Order: sequence, then C-alpha cells, then structure tokens
Amino acid sequence: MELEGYLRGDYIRNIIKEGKRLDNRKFDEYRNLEIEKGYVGEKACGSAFVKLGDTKVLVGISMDAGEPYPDSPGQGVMTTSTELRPIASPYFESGPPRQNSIELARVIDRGIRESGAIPTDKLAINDEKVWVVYIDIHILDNGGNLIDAGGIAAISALLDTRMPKFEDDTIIRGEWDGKLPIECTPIPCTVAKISDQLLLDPTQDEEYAMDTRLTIATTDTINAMQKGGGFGTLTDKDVDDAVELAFSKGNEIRKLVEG
Amino acid sequence: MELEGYLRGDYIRNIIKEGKRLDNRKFDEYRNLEIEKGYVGEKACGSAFVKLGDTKVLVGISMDAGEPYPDSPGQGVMTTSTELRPIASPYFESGPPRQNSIELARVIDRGIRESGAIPTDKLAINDEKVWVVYIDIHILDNGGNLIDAGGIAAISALLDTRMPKFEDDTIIRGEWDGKLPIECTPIPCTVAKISDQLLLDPTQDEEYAMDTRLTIATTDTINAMQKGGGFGTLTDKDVDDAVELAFSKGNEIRKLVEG
Amino acid sequence: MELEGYLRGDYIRNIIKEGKRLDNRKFDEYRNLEIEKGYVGEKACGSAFVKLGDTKVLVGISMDAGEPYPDSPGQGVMTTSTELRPIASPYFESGPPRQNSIELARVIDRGIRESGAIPTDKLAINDEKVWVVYIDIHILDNGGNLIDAGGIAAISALLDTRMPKFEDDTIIRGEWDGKLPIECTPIPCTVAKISDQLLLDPTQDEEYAMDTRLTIATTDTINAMQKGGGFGTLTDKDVDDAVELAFSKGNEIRKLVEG
Amino acid sequence: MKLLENGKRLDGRALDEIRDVKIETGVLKRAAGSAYLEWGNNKVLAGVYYPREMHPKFMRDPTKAVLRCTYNMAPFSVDDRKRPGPDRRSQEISKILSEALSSVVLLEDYPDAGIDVSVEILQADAGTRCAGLTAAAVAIADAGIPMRDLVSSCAAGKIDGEIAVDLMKDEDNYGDSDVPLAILPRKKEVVLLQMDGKMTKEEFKKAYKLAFDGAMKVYEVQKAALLSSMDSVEGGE
Amino acid sequence: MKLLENGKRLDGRALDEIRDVKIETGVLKRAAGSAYLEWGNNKVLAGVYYPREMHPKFMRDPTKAVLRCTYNMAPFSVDDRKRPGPDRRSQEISKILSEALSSVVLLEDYPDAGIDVSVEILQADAGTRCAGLTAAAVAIADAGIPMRDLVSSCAAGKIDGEIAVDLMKDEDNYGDSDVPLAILPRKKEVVLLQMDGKMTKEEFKKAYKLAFDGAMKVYEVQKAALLSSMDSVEGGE
Amino acid sequence: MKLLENGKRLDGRALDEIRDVKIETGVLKRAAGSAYLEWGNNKVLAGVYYPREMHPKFMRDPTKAVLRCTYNMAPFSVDDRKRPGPDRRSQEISKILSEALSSVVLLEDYPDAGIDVSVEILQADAGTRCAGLTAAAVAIADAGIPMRDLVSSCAAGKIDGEIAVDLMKDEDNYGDSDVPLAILPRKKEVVLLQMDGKMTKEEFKKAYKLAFDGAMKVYEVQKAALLSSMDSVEGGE
Repeated sequence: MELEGYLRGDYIRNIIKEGKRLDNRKFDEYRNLEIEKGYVGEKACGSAFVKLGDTKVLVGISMDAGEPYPDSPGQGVMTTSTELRPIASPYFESGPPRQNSIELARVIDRGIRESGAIPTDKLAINDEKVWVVYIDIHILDNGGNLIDAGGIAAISALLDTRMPKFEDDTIIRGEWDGKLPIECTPIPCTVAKISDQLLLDPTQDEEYAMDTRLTIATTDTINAMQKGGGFGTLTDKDVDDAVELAFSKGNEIRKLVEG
Repeated sequence: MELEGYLRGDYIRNIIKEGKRLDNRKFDEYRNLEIEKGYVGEKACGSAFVKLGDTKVLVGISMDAGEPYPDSPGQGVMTTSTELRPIASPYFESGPPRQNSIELARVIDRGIRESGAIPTDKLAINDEKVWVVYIDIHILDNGGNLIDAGGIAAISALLDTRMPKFEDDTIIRGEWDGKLPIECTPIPCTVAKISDQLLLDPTQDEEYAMDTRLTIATTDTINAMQKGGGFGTLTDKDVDDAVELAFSKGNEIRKLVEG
Repeated sequence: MELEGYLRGDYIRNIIKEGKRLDNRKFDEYRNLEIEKGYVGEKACGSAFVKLGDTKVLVGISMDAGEPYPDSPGQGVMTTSTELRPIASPYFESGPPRQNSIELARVIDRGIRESGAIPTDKLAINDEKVWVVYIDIHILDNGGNLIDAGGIAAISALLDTRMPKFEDDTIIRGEWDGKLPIECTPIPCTVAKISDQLLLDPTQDEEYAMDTRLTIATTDTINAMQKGGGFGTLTDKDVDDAVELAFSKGNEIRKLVEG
Repeated sequence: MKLLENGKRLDGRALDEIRDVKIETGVLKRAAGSAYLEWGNNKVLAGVYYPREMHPKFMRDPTKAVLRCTYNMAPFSVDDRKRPGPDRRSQEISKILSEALSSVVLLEDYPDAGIDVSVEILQADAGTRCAGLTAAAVAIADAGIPMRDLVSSCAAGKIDGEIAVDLMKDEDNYGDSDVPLAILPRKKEVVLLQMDGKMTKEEFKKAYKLAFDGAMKVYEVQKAALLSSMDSVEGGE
Repeated sequence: MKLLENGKRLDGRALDEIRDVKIETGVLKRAAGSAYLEWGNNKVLAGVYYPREMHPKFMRDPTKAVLRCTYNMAPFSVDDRKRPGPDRRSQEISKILSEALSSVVLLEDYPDAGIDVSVEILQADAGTRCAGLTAAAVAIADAGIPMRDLVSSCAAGKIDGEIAVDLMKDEDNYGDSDVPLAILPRKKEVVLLQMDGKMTKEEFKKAYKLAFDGAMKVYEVQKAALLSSMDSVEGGE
Repeated sequence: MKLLENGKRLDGRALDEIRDVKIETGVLKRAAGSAYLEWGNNKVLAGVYYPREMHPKFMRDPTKAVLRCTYNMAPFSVDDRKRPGPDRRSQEISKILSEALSSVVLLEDYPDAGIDVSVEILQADAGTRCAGLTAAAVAIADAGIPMRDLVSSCAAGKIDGEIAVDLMKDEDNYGDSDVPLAILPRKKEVVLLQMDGKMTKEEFKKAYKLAFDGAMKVYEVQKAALLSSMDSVEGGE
C-alpha cells in the first residue's frame, strides 16, 4: 500500500502541474460539505455529522461536572480527543493515540480554545465544580483533510449543544437547561502545497502528493495556524495567500455551520 | 507447539467419535475435585485452593474500605480479576490482560454478581465508605476448564472470607469481625462440544479439540451463560442438554463447596 | 554494536589481567569528578550537574505539597526517578522504564532514604499535607558508573535545595523559605569485578567486561548495598574489600559534595 | 419504575415485538464492505477490510484467514461519557463477535489473510452487541466475502417478571436478566449465546425462543438490505 | 500585570530585541553531534545519533533515511514538576521538529538509515521549541550530516497589545498570542509555522516579520558556534 | 514494639535460628520443573519452562541460553491488597534473581534458548526474595537443567539493636536494616547481596555471617527435597 501511495502521489503531482485536480475542482474550491447537527441527539449533549466529499466525521459533545484546573478556579474546562478509528482507513491501527492523531486533536482544539468560542468563565457550577466540555472527534471515513472536516464538525456540534440540568449536586441525564453559550465560530481552513501550487481542501490522494500543508483557523481574527504534513517549505507569499484564502473560505463555511 | 495442539486435537476428536475420552471418563463425568479453604489464611481475608484434575487455581479475597459507585450509594463493590500466570502453562505470556483472561474473569464475575451471592446492600461501612471485595483468581497450572475451576475456587474463597475489623475510620489488619455474608452458592458448569458430543469438564487437550463450549452458572436459577472458545455452533438441543447438566452437576459440586 | 561490546569486553579483560586500565587509572582510582550545584537555579528547587569522567548526569529536585502515605501520617514523602534519556547513549530506547533504569533509581533511592538524609518527620506542612520531594535523575551522557554519578548528583542537588514558600494553602512559585534540611551525606561507591580484580568507578567499556559489580552507599554507617550487573560471583574477601573501599572513597567524595 | 402497563411496554410494544430495524449497505468509501444500522435508538456502523496480509505476522494462520472484530462505543454514544479506548467489556464483546462471525465466513478460502471487522456504536440504547453483530454480518456480505449463512441476532430479557424480546435502555436498567443470542438463520444454529440475571429453566427457554424469533425477523431486514444493494448495483447506480 | 513601560519590556528589551543566545558544540562524548544552547533562561541540550539501521524495521525507508526528533522537558525544567515521559504537547512538538529538520537534511544520502535527534529541555523559560530546533540543527551540523541549509528559529507574540519578538515566560503567561517560526536562513523559506491566540491579519504579518528577523539573528549565533568548533578542530584541540 | 525478650524473639527463636523451611518438588504438571516452599508463613511456588526458542527474537543469544526469572506477589499474599502486575520492586527483584540464577545454570549448553523461571509468592511474611530464589533453584534442578552448584539464600537484619537471622514480618516492620544474601553453597561464593538500613562495618559482618550460615542450613533442606524426589522417581511413583 506504501507503493500505491507513492504512485498515486506521482500521478497527482503531474496533473496539478497541468493546472488540474483529479476531481476537476478548482485549486481554491472546497468539496461538497454536508452538516447534520443532532445526529446523536438521544444521548450526546451535542453532535454533528459532517461529510466533506468522501470524508465522514462524527463529533459528539459530552458534558460533565468536574474540577477546574488549580490555576484557573471557577473556569470551565474543555478537552478535545480524536479517534482515528480503524473503520476509517486501511492505514489506521488500533492502539494508543499517535502523533498524527494528537496533532489533529491539538490543532482543532487550538482554533476553538484561542478564539474564545467557549466562554469558560461562564461555566462555573458552584464554588467547587465547573462544567467540563468533552469534544470527541470520531473519524469514520478518511477521504482527506481531516483537520477541516473535524474542526467544522466540532464547532457545529458545539452550536448544537444543550446544557444538562444540574440539581442537588448531580446531573439529571436526559433533561436540559438551555444551550451551551458559544461566542463565535472558528473555522479551520487547510491548503496543501503540491508542485508549488496551493490547493484548498486536499483529498486523501492529494495528501500523498503534498509537500506540506498549512492550516489557518479564523474568526474575525486568526486564532490558530499549523504547518505540517510533510517536509516541504513555504515562501512568504504562500503564507500570505493562505491567510487570504482562510478568511474568505472561512466566511463561506461559517454560514453553512451557523445556518 | 501450535502443531502439537492440532495433532492432539485430531486424536481427541477421533477417540470421542468412538465414545471414549483420553482419561476414560464418561462424557458427563467431572474430574476429581479438591477444595482447600483458608490456604492463605495468615494474610488474605478469604482463600481457597482448588485442584480439578491437573488444573490448579488459587483464589484470594481482599477487602478494603472504598467509595461506592456514584450510581449505587451505600452499596458495596465487588471486582474480579484473573491472572493467567506464566507458571501455569507454556502458552501464557506476561503483559496486559488479554481477551481470554478478560473473558474468564468476566464470566466468573457474572455468575457471582447476578446470583446476588454477595449482598452488596449489607456492605456499607458508613455514610461515605463501603466494603470493596476483591476476588483475585490466580491460575497456577492450566489443565483445562479454567472457568469452572476458577468459579468454584472463587465462591469457596468467599465462603471462607472474614470481615476485617474496622475502627476509628481505619481497618485493623489481622483482626476480624465475623464472616462475610454470602447468600447463595453459584456454580459454573462448562460443557465442551467435540465431534457433536457434549462433554463435561474438558481437559486442556480436549480444549484443543473442541468446536465450542457453553458455560452455565446456576444456583436455584440460571445466573450466567457464555458460549465461547471456538467457531462451532450449538443446536437447540445442545442448549437444553447443557442446561440440564449444569443444574444436576451444579448441585453435586455445591455440596462439596459448602461442605 | 553487541559484537562491538563483546570485543571491547575481551580487550579490557586482557589488559586488566596485566594490571592496567584503559585510561591508566589505578584500580582504586576514581575518574575526575566535577559538581555544579544550582544548574537549573531559575526553575528547580535544587539541582546539580555532575561530570564523572565522560559521564554526565543532571539531577533536579522538585517539591510539591501532597498527601502522606496512609501508614505514615505527618511524614514527608520522597520519590526517586531515573530517566536514561536516549541522548545519553545509542543503546538506550525511549519507552517505559525498564529493569536497568528501575534498579538504578532504586539503589540510589535506598542510599538516601535509609541513611535518613531527608528528615521526613520535619516535612509536614499542616494536618493534611506534607512536602513531597521529587528526585529526578536525568542521564545525559553514559560513560559508565551511573549509580555513583547519579547518587552523587542526587545528594548534591538535595544539599542545594530551597524550600518553596507556602502561604494560604498554596505554593508561591519562585519564592523561598529557607533550605531543605539534610541530615547527612550518603555516597554510593561502586566496584566492578573483572578478571578477579576489583576496580573502582568502572567506565562504560569496563562495564561490558565486568563479571559483576557491588555498590555500597555509606555515611558513618552502611546504608545500602547492591550486587548486580552480571552473572559473576563475589568471595567473602571481595565483599570485605569493597566495604573498605566504599568507606574510604566515600569520605573523599563527601568532601567534594559538601564543599 | 413500572415497565409494563396492560401488557404494553414503555414504548407501546408487545412482549414479543422488536424495535424497528433499518439497514443500509455500502455507506463507506474506503471499507471493502460496510453497513449502517438503526435499531430503535441504536445507531451502528460496521466496516470490513480484507483480505490483506495478517499483521502482526505471528498471528498469521497458513491454513485460513484470521477474522478479528473490534467492537467500540463512541465516547458520546451513552449518557455518561465513556472513556475512549477498549475497556474490559468491549474486549469481551469483540471476542465473542469475532467467534460468531468466524463460524460463518469461509476462512479457509483466504490462508494467511486477515479480515478486520469494525463495529462502531455511535448511539447506544441497549442491545448494542446484537445490533453490532447484525450490522457486521451485512458488511461482510456487502464486501463479497463468501459466507456459509448470514448471522442474525436479537436479545430477550425479563421486565416486571415477564419475558420480553429486545429490551431498550430503560427496560435494561430497571429490568433484570438478559439473553443475547445470535443464530445462523438458515441452519438454525446458535453462534452467540450469553445470559446474565436470574431465570428459571422455563423462563430461559421462553427468552431463548423469543430471542430466536426476533433474530429471524432481523434476518428479513438484513436480506432486504442486501437485495436492494444488489438491485442498485445491477441498475448501474 | 503590566508588560510594557515606556516601550521597554520587563527585562528592559525593546520590542524587536531577542534574548541573549549562546551555543556550544560537541558537548557530549557518545552522540555523533551535539550542541548546548542557552537562550535567556532556557537551557537546552541536543544530540544526534546516526546513520544506523532504522529500528523498528517496518519504519525503514529504502529510498531515504528517517529522521526522528524527540523533544523532552526534564521534570525539573519548569516551576511545577512535569511528569516524566511524553505528553501530548511534547509529541506534537516532536512531530513538527522532525518535519522541519527533515526539510533540510539530505536524507536521500542514507537509505534505510535512522537519524535520531534528541532535544532535552533542561530549564524552560518560554520559546523552548524554537530553542530546541535551533540547537538540533547545530547538533546535526556538528555530526557532519549533509544539510541543504541550516534551520534557525524564533517566535513573536503580543504583549499589552503590541507585537514583540521572543517572549519570555512572564510575557507568555500574561500576554496573548504566539507565533513560533523556523526558516532556512539562506533560502528564506519557512519550515515551521504555528500560531495561537488572536491576531488580525496585520498583527500576524508584523509578528511574522519580527520572528523572521529574530531567526536571522539566531542564525548568526549558530554560524559562529559552528565556525569556532571547526577552528578548534583545525587548531588540533 | 519490643522484639527481643530474654534473648528470645517474638516467635521464640534464638538470634541465629531460622524459621522452618519445607520444600516439595514436582508439584506442577505442565512446568518442566517445579517446587513448592514453605518458609515460616511464606508460601512460594516456583516453576520452570525450558529450553525452547527465546521470544522475542531480538533477545536471543546465539552463544547461550537467556534465563529470565519473574518474581510476582499474588494480590492477596499481603495484608493490604497489592495491585496485580509488576511494580518497580518486583521488577528489581526479578532482575537480581535472574542474575543470581544465571550465575549457576550452564547456559552455554543451550544456545538460542530461553529458560523462563516463575516465582509466585502466594503468602508473604518477609524474606520472600530469599524464599523465592531458594525455591527457584530447586525447580531448575527438578527440571534437570545442568547447574554448576545450587543457590541457597537467607537474610539477616537488626532487631532492637541486635543482629538476627531471617527476620519475619513483624521484625521486618519494626526492626531496621536487612541483608538478603544468596550463595553457591559448595563454592561458598556470593550470587546475591543487597542491604538497606544502618549498619556499622562490624554489624554488617555479623549479619553477613548469620545470613551465610542460614543459607547453608537452607541448602540442607534443598538437598533433602531433591534427594527424596529422586528416590520417589526411582521407586517408580
């Protein structure tokens, strides 16, 4: 399968030099994006199923009463986990989270955390307890660009999230007390660099071929960036162009997510 | 050794077709069963050493003061662990518990738990603490049918168990305060299916040969069942026959255990 | 590299039979020893960087407020960890601590603990909390005799340790409240046995060649001993000689450490 | 909590009535075969990767393929978040699902190969091992892997003293006893059987019968899903 | 906490001024190459082992060497003791450092080999990933491994609303936003870029520029350290 | 707690008196060799599997067998339940027992092989490493593996200021200092030696002597057990 990866990569690089993509998209064109909020509505506090082309990601939000970090009393806590489930691709392995999976979770986490989308200062329950917001990103079919698909699913699921009812120092499961307040809608946007071209929303095949990628999560500001995914370099112009693309495409996607 | 397993399996299947077992037992006959309660009497709260033919299992019971599960305030806790120690067989490996070991512990646990043998509602210590009953199953010589040997040793050890003295919010080690109440005596009984025959109490050799096994733990009711140990199937009649065998053989063994 | 180890071992054994060492030291001679206390002075509560010939070890002391052991209320806690970092040698592997690393930490720990160097009874903070003293031994360049280098670095770092200020049930980081009291200065001293000779302070090459080693940690008494590091045996006389060497060399090193 | 009222259950079902089951095949792009199943409020995804070389090597069998089924509950699939990663329960279920599916796949056709079956519980509402096994069997068929028969599954239990088929979550929590069963629907043989609780011999027989009949109903849904997927292929989707 | 007073920072630096950087090469006996770096209060050790056969075997690449960088913080390197062993943060940093260094090492020269780069943070005071990467590049050069260029690194951030280069710990804690950058100093290309916080497009561009210029200053220190080590070799140390 | 009264210890022993030791061989069916040992309230089982191919492969030695001893305390062997699985203490003991036994087994006779020795502490009452090593040596002999000598072991310690042999649990808890020793009883050489506590040179020498003499007494019990097992074989059990 490694060899298959190399060959596909070669093929992709060649057609991109000719100005084309395998699926005939323009370089700055996203794949079809579908968002289904409330997919796990009977159990999860919030959820969203995202299809980005072939890529399928399900995010569920769980909320629990827990302790704040010692250095942030009265502040709610958020934690983001990614599971590259073996169902998603023949290349994934079960076992402890590895570097790819960790990077995926941490980049998505930073976009949400740094934008202030979750107002942790509003998530105190009482003097001792705060809400803990678990964002679990479940990758079900890996068609490429997991950071964007996962990040879009995560913020969509947060927008879908209800607050569990809390009475007599305990959570009443299945009863709700309004929505989780969300302050803004950070959208990650990833460009791949292949044969000196920047392409939005790379497919899995394009990921084989890419020299590197740059992800930029935006609201009205930039909240997170991550170069990764290869040994290629970026020029100043690449970075500038990627920032422009991230803001303009982010605005489009934000409408879909909030809609 | 894998090959040896196959060859032994073949041989066993053939003689069973002829209506015989390697050790000349009848199909519904158990091996010799010896139970020595109090084997670790200087340290453990309860213990029993069981020899079932070649199979040797030692179970020790430890009791500690702990917290109840959040959804079961005031209820004692029981937990069952199995260790397939490397001393027991050349096939075992050290390391994290694996599926065989987990199944073994869980099936034995279910028989005891579901029968209500341990009255967890009588195991509160005070408003915050309850007794935690640890059942540790130590396999020392694997001659086959570990579920029955382990399950018999576990309930025997529970019947041997003394309550540690608890004073001033602390356990006084080495002093006792009566016996752990035990409500009934669940007995697991396993049949192996080989060459369309059901056999009670399979040896390790017979386990190589078996198509599947069915374990049934009984008191005056059925408390646990588990089909496992192979890719073979069972007919309705197999299930009915196994239930009958489990009740009748369970009654015999129960006398030995309680005696 | 395994083969290289064998060959080097052979060579070393031969020249030792001739009464020599590769670096021309006498059999009872230590390598050059440098101790730099306060190496991580901006962050750690105490620290010391030790160079013993080629061997480089950095020990840092962290202090935290924690709970005492249930059987030792009001007593401070000490814990010793060793990390054989991959930077230190091509033979080390990342991953969970292994037997060599565990032995290293435990032998150093015993010398300090058993000598009473850390007066744990003076480390209560209040009715619930006590000081926890973490001794972290970071091996940076493995030129042999890690036990002595690590043990010397550990006690040197302890002598350098400041008590963090504790106010309003919390630690004020970066402010200090006197020094950690240290009652005595245990020094581990290791002899290797090669070709029936005892050698002080073995290099890594000599460790390939050695039949066994004996470590003895002393203050005015013996506080810890450990035979290890090979399949060789010791005679009564070897043990007696090693004890004499440990006391005399220990006194020399102690002056350096305390100086 | 009262679970039966005038012979009707909390959701209006009769004692021998199973919840609605829906199955769709071919829902994943990368997997060789896949199935999505809704069973009451359960939502399950199954996917199959095959026949590739078995890894790790020492697990290879030169006489047949090795089928490994991994059962996994998503952290958000239940009311109280489940820690990610395999716990003891899911490891036991993975083992018995692997054995049940190995009963029916023609493993001898693929020496040295590994067949990896993933069962992902996306939303859980009691009976997830039966739902997962049912979906897994359809996913294997969808992958075109030769099978002796299908595997169909259903459970039965006891609520307010009565035997009932296919308990949902509230019935499972407040009721007692559960008998998960899986069968080869054409051969009428048992490939999975567990039980926990307290049942007399007679109660068990009744539960076994109800679960068996329930599994046969599930079989009809499985067949329909596989037929409709074949139709859509023939129709040149 | 006020971080700027009359345009000066807590430690008296100007906004575009980096902390003192000192680098020494060849500090370890066993490693093929090594470097010790002090950058303000940061103390970092980097060591390289190469080119040996890659382990484990399945990670070998017959077309080029595999470079693995391991970033590790000593437990005592920070105010609150860090548990030993890799956490998620250090695993992410290990990954991006490995990628940045792989951009520049001529991996094709060593098929099947593994190049192991260790970065040990002995004392941490913000900017440790830049400091570690800078030290690692020097250690690789010290080992004589062929490189296309060096890698030089620096960060910039925002304090009291102003963009400033190379934040130290107090600025990092009370300020917001951070842009770690690493470049090929001769080719002027980016091999590491991260950012977190809140920055407008203009703020980011300013931070990017400051970090870039900072990295070029660090480059001069790297060059001087490597030259002086070559001198001392020629001088027959 | 007073540990000495009129020169007698809590259990009436003299300072140089060891507890009763009983050894039985051949107690396990599957192991190649085995021994059951009672030493005061200690109960220990040792078993040996040999010479098979060493796993994992990279640990094989083409010049000799690799002997691995695993020391394990059952969770219920002590007053406060011990968590199952190897902790740091048992890993250290496993290491030094492996080394002590490797001193005496003719490993060169079995290149590429692995010899696995299991020591299970079923009931613990101080001195378990000596008891385990003593049992392990007998189990290896019972397996017919060629040995240069036996290994016999005993400890000595300090109670109420006096040196005493073979401390039991209460003496170990309230006393101080412990010197576990193991010897080759015919060659009179040391294969295991540890110490912790506070002892002057003279105290240590006395403890060493007492432990040595204790080990020689244990040796007699080992010999008797092995002889009686040979008798019973000759007698055609």
